[in-house]
Amino acid sequence: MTAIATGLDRDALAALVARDVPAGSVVNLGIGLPTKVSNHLDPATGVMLHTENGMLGMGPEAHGDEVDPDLINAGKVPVTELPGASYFHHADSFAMMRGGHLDICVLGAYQVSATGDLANWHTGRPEDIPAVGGAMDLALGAKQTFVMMSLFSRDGAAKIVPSCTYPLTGVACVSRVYTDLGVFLIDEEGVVVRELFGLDFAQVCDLVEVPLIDGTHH
Amino acid sequence: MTAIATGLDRDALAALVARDVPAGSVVNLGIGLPTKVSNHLDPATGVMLHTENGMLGMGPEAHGDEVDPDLINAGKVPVTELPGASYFHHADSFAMMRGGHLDICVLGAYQVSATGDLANWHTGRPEDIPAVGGAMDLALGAKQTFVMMSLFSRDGAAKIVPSCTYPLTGVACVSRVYTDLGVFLIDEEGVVVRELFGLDFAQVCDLVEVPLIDGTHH
Amino acid sequence: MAQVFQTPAEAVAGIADGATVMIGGFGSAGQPVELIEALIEGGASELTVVNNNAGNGDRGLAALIREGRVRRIVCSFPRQSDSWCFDEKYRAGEIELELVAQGNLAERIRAAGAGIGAFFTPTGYGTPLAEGKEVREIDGRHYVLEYPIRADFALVSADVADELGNLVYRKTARNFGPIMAAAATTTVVQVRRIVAVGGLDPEHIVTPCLYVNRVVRVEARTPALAGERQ
Amino acid sequence: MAQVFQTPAEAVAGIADGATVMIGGFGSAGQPVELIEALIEGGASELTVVNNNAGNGDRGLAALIREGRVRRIVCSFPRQSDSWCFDEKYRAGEIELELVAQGNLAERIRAAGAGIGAFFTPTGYGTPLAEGKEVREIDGRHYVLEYPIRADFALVSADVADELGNLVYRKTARNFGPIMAAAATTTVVQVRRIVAVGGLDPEHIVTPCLYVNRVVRVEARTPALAGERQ
Repeated sequence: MTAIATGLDRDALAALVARDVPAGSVVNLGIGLPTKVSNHLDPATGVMLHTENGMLGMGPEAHGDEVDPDLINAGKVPVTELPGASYFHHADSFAMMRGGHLDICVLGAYQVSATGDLANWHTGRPEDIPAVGGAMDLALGAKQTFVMMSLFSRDGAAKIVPSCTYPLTGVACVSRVYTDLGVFLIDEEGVVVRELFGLDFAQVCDLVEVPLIDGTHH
Repeated sequence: MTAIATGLDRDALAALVARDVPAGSVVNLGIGLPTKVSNHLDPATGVMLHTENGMLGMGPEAHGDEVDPDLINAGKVPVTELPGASYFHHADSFAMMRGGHLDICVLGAYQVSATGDLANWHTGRPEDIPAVGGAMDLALGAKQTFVMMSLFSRDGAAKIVPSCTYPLTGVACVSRVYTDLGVFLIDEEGVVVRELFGLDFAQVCDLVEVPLIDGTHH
Repeated sequence: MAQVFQTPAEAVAGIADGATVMIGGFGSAGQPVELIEALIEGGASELTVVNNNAGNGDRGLAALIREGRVRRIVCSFPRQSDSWCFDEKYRAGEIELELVAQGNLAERIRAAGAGIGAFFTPTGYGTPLAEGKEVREIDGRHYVLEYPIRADFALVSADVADELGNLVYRKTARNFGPIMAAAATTTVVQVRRIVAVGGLDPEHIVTPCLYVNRVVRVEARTPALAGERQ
Repeated sequence: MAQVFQTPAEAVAGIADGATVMIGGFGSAGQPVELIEALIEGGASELTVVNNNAGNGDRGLAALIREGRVRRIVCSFPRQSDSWCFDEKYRAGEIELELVAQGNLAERIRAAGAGIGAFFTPTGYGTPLAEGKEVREIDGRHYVLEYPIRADFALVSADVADELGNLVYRKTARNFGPIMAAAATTTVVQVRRIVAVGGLDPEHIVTPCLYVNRVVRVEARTPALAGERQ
């Protein structure tokens, strides 16, 4: 299914997420795919980016003379500082997450369950070295956790699943899943399909093992 | 016994405590009598004063034009700032106490028990309004807790007791008691009399209900 | 991020009867007197107030208590030489007191802002303030389990804000401001000065703007207030 | 209060085999490379190291691991594109890993410095990292009980110290420095500049000097280090 030509590419997906971030929100973008969302945020909306390593008001990636070894993001890439930024230590930075002070975080995922469980930090394979970083804190700390991922893995398995088979990052923490083929909202009623790209509701119900609610006509 | 003419007066007692504060110590002086210790600390020894309301490096009381409503001590008296001072919020200030980062605190007391229990915050009388402030945190947080008090209450009862009858501030937290009539060290062996003012060891043993060890000849 | 208001009355709008309100300050230092006065004018009653003290003299928190708006106060040090407004209500049985050791008060407020569900503190162990609470020995030391204190509103006084709500404080007036700002659903801050975004050094900001909802500038404190301090 | 030393070697003297050493930094930002190099030269082994990562490239913590001095590492994010020194030791079974979610790592270090015996955190609940740990539901939310992480030594990099040991940091190099400084018996800090007492604004000090035991000035980082960052 990942080969469907009309699915969104990574930049279009990032633009879609960026459009759904309300003006003035405080947002943390996880490393990898979610980082791309920043390219599509309109500075005029006043969205502020938080980075786990102790900064609110992070600007774009630094280049050339801007590069400062003391100013990096969670992915350890040199970044810049915007007016209104502030710095704080790690305990304060994670208190912001855990205390529910971030409006949105956007994370990548291996799997998301029908009840919003997230698996994104460890394959569970014995030969892989586990590394969790701030993923567990972000997943459950932000007011809303958005996931960005392809709907299907390379071997064709749906990544929205009845129950995660990968080791969990957090329980019942994901509220939205943005994929190349559709956007899924997870709430108390279940998994609602908000919109689809390149396939219809009946097709997605066939491909995903989770009961879906059709929200595409709202 | 409090009428013994040769007992130390309050200033002499404060000077005695000040002499026992090692150079470079971080010290918190409780409100009331302990505040007087600061008058006897030699600035050359580099002792730094901590005040619970968010400051390290507190200077003497402010007078005249120095008075700044934003700069007060724990007793809400205007004070001054010494070079090398720093400010911090209340959670950080009490983390310094609880985490064992103060070398010495000096507190007043109603009673101290033979095992170092402290009672200094509440008479327990129903008509009195209780107020604890930072006393419980200070008593158990500092590396050493010194008490300054008269050895006898106004009604003649010894204030070093087998077991406190007043409500406790902290358990087994006092290591030294400085009184007008003598200095008492509380350690695992018991209560050692370090020195006496105006009465001898036999006399103090008669007057205090706690077994005492004679340390006056060391 | 904060919205800037023109008057204290607008800044405290929406505080309902029965609300829990944290009020910054240690004695008068850092006490948001003008916000409290606006709260009194606003008429809210049956409040639970969290503050280190229970009012000094006749202004600010003392006046809120005198007016009978406070049903319950959570504090460490109510009894002071100038706490006559509280003393009268307390002796008349018209105000409920939850006495909390000052460090536990600060840490419980911090825990609320930091998403900690409960914590074991050594402070208060073996004292009347730990009665009925869960205790545990950990590595040979005795601890009491304490829970977070949250609020609907925090009223805080800071020195300077930028237009986003980033805050810096001044000297010992900082006290409870930073932790209360993080522990309330809505944080209202009075400042002496508001500067443009970028006007505060990012290294020096004490309260980042994500903790601040409303900011209002008030005139510098009147000398009268300092005079009232004991 | 701190003593000022002339060389990193003197500053790290006394770190014994088997010691627990916290090392500041997030990746290379704030990593006290010169102190770690002095630790390597000092010869201590069988160390337990607490750091967010497990070394980057070939310098600093990576070199300490490569030299076989680290028996056990407590960190949140060991696996990185440039963590080859750690990866090799780990796959060879020559280093023990305690993996801790980053916020729990920070809060456990903070708890050690703040005298908290244990705390209930929501982070990690229901995941493999909470296996075997005490859990509790409080007000409808699930928590895991976590304990403090203490150390014999903390090695920290700051920007400027005064002669008492008061510290300020620079940008995101602040990260773990302030909380590690408070959690160790002996805190050793390398700085780019030392100023006289009174040379730092009391409002801007991030780590008060009572947390700092030893300070040493090192030359500003070499550009090579920045070049090694991935």
